[in-house]
Amino acid sequence: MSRSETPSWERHLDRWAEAAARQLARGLSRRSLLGRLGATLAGAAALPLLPVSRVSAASSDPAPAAPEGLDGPEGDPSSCQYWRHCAIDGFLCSCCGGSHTACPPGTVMSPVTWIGTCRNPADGRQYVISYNDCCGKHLCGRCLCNRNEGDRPAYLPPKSNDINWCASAPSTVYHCSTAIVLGVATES
Amino acid sequence: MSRSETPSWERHLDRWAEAAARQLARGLSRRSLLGRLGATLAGAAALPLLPVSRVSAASSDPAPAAPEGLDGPEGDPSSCQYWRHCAIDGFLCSCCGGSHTACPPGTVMSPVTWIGTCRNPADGRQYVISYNDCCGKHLCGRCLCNRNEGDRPAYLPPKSNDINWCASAPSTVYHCSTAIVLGVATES
Amino acid sequence: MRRMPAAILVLSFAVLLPPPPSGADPERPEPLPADALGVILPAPPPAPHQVWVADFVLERTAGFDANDGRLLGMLSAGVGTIAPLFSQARGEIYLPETYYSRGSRGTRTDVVTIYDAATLAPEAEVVVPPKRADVVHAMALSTLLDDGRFLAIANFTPATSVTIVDVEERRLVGEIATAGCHLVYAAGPRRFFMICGDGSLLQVTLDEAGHEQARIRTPPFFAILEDPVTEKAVRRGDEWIFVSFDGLVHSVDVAGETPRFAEPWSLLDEADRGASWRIGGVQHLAVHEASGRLYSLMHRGGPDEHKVPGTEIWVYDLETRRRVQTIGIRNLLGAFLAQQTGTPGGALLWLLERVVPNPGVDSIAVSQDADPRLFGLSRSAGTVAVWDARSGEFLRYLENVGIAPGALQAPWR
Amino acid sequence: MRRMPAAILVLSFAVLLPPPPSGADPERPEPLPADALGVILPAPPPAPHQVWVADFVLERTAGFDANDGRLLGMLSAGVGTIAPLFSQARGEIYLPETYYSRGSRGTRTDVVTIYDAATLAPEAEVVVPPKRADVVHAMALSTLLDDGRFLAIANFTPATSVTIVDVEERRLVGEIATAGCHLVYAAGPRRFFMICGDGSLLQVTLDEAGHEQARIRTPPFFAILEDPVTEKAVRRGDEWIFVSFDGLVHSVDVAGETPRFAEPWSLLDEADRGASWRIGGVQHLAVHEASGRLYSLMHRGGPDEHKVPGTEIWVYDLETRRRVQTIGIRNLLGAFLAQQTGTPGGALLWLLERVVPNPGVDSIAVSQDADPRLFGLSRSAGTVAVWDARSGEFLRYLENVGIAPGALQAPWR
Repeated sequence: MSRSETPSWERHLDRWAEAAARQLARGLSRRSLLGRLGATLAGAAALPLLPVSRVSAASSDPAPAAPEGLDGPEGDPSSCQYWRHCAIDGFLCSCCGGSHTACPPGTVMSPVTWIGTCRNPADGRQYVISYNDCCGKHLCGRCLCNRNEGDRPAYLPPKSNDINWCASAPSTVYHCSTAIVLGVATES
Repeated sequence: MSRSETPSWERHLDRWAEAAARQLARGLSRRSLLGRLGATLAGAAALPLLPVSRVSAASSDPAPAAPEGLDGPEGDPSSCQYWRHCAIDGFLCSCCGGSHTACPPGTVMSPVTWIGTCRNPADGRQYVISYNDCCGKHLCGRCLCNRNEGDRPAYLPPKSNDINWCASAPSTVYHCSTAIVLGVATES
Repeated sequence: MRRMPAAILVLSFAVLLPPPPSGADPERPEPLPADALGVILPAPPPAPHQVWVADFVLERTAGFDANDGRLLGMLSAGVGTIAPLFSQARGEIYLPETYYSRGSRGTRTDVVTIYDAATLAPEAEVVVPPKRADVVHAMALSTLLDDGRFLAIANFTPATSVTIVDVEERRLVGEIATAGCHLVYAAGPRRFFMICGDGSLLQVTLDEAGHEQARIRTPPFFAILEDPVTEKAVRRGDEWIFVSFDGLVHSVDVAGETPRFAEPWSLLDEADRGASWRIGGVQHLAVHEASGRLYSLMHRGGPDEHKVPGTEIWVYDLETRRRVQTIGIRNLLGAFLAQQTGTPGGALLWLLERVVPNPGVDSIAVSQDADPRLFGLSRSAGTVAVWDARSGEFLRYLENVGIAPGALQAPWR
Repeated sequence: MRRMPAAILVLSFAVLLPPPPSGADPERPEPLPADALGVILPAPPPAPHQVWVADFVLERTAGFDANDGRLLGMLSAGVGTIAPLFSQARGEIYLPETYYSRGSRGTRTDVVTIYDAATLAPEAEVVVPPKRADVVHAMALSTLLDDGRFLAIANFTPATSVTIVDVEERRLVGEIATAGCHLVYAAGPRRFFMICGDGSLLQVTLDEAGHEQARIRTPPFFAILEDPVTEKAVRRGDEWIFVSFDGLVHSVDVAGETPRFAEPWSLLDEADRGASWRIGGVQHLAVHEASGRLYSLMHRGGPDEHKVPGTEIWVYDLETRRRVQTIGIRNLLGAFLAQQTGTPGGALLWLLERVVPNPGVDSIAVSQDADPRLFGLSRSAGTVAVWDARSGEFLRYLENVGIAPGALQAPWR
């Protein structure tokens, strides 16, 4: 890489291409994530482009055998579009050494958490999903996912995904989030 | 932004543009920074694209009146190319609430530090520069700059910019780095 | 302000400083003199156009001068919510913080750190019960009561309560039980209220020592199931302004002994609703108290998209309850990039702003002076846009405000 | 491993779980059963193809399985250098850490945290003198002596010394004064050496309790002013391999009572030097002990560019001291992006790898098994490339290894 001064036209071109591509990438990531990235787990959304892009990359890794009779991202627990993630806000534990139902090694699962209701497209049923956080290690930083179906303000804690639910764990330091089926909510 | 599935060709195009532009931007930043970004203050270099890009953006802000008779980035203390920065490794305090010779409010200047010898193009003299770190607040995160003229391994501490010199301050937590003229090294 | 004597600069390993050069060349400039060592800059004096942006990955909040874009200084923080409280009268900043003895584990200690606003150095701390709430939007989690003496902190363990700190005496007063109600909003020198799970308010009055003297529970004042208000209210004098998911304005007057609720009115007319306009973002409201202008971050989207970034800022006159202005949100990414090229007014800007998709704005805030500034943060662009809050004219960008920018505050008058 | 009983799951605020559905539809699948609550995964058993990458912004080091790219788990850390030490015999990981009582300020505490490698949960800690060195490359700052009992930590205040910890008894042994010498390299079960500012070595022998028993100071073994060795040496049996800025290999044999220095030899021939090839990156050396292959990260550049990322990995046979292979570094950014499109073998990959400039590699490491893997980290791409270390064949990428990736380790056999 030369240390000489870059000519002005080249700078313009560089920056132009950068601008266009970065935003295209952001749009892409946003689409891949279904939920918009700008919203919550605060600025984690703003972890700049490369991690954001890597989120979608992680999702495009070969998925494990699709569970529960689904193909595609709705059947891939490491995808933000996975059906159980309809009200999640955080890093997916399946990208962090855990799974969509288990915490990564050395963390502790929050016993109290928020609840979403998500429709499983494989059987058409609505399920009650418990988004237990995994706690006691620093931010995982991978596979950020924020979707807000039925999310409510913090004065309604059981419906609020803005709350750090590690508040109920021995260490309140947030690491990642799971999506655990508690049971069927309604038949439809 | 539509939530519909993105067609494959569009994904390809997005990613292609992203790839090209990101790397162009990285090359640009690297050129702007003079020192390569991949090297030290460890992974700070790898703070992904957006901050890296912002580093160069900060440098392209209207410079204060060029000190010491220099125009351009070599005369701009908030630029990595500033002549005094020939052996610096860290965040420039002039982007962090301090200046190139003073620490930001609420930090503490490390009393012991590493020493570089840099040529001032305005007078052709070599100056001894002391890169005192500012300490006691978390990473500044702006205007990362790594240049290694005369840098030596950590077993030669006074010549090593890899060492966290906040080791000599009341808190060893590193915030940013200054570039202080101690005196003329040699006439040339 | 701890100045290090130059003599102790280079100590433990020998460094060879050559002897000073001898002989002077009349054609060359004099050599640069040695710089002073150990200089720490003071913080610039508080001013209305200073804006603070938190960052929970870098664990700090940083102040910026919106007039020139400069970063002014930072406060480092512990884990969880970063939302400092600013006392102009006392020249202090109060930062509720949480620390673990081993960073991510071990023994938890919560403190309120008291900073000197002139130096941004910690002056004192008050240890508080290790219970403070951690919510990602960082709003209504703590508040300074109106005369600046008592600070109230919302707790969540997940049981809720409130901690009271006396910042004048720099001591913990105590904890108030508030089961079923959460978040704190100042409502006078000795009064605050909370929102309860049924849509009512709990108002607590303190005595002169900061202990609970009285409490009032109001009836529900909004439709908790059908159309709840967000917790991201703004205050204008004695009036707290809440807005519901569907854009209904619920005002609460806290001047009297009992909170009074005004008749709700809507930010949206039929045409707006038909076009799917709704509130959005993380901090979606701001109010300029003197002029009575309410700023609301809006976008078009579905009912579960209440956190999607805003694409326009709608401005209302609170007296007439009418929209008086619409501020289109400039493309923070496109314009920022155009600015990087050094041609902020040129054709490239024109093109970039139109071609690069607009990431929108997540948070807004407004300064309270007579020449107010409106601030809009894009978390994904890491950039704050600055507008003239009266004319809506775009003025400039504050760039590189953090890796994971969060709460946006314009605290000084 | 702390399992939470399901019964305490939803507590403080009422949540309505509807009654189970009644009536079965023979055409629909059975409803999904409830998942177990409170499950914490164990860490996968140690394996040679696991690689660990530190990150000082996220304050952690994370393990990855190079066979499938999965993240296996993390250790959180304090401030400063993150460089765990791995004990396969004891199934433990030792992490020297620094904490301040208020995160960035307050009282400093340094500890060695002892992790169970099977759970990645902290089992114990040993408090050590609050002096450990913080160097950005994180190399030679601590070491486990050869039988895995004593751990030596380099201190820098900026006075230098060494702390000894007994990991079997999980206690601090003491501190050894080592003025003028820095960094620590294991040299036997009771022996380590340091590099001194004149280019000599200080070798310290411990007694069975871990206290200093003897010390030897060698003559300088390289040209400290003209061509110093980097501190980023690698070890093969009793041989420590140092390489100088100009590519001279200086081997140190620590089998005997006194370190013995082999005749230096050069990684570069005249043609290489003429083409300005030199070492580069942060971790520029790796050695596969069984095969005697030395891996050296190389690039073309000037004398002050010793930290510029490498563009090729040159492979040497340590017996013949000849270059036997050159591994071109695939474009970690281009290929990573091509992989994202789902066409890793296609024309797009071909094109991207050629069009997108190559960011190079900052750090390399190699596994020690019979089917070894070579790892190359690009800090700016946040990606680790994995090669077959014998054939040089590129195998895969590990993506999103961190925001600010640092030390790269392949610790298990």
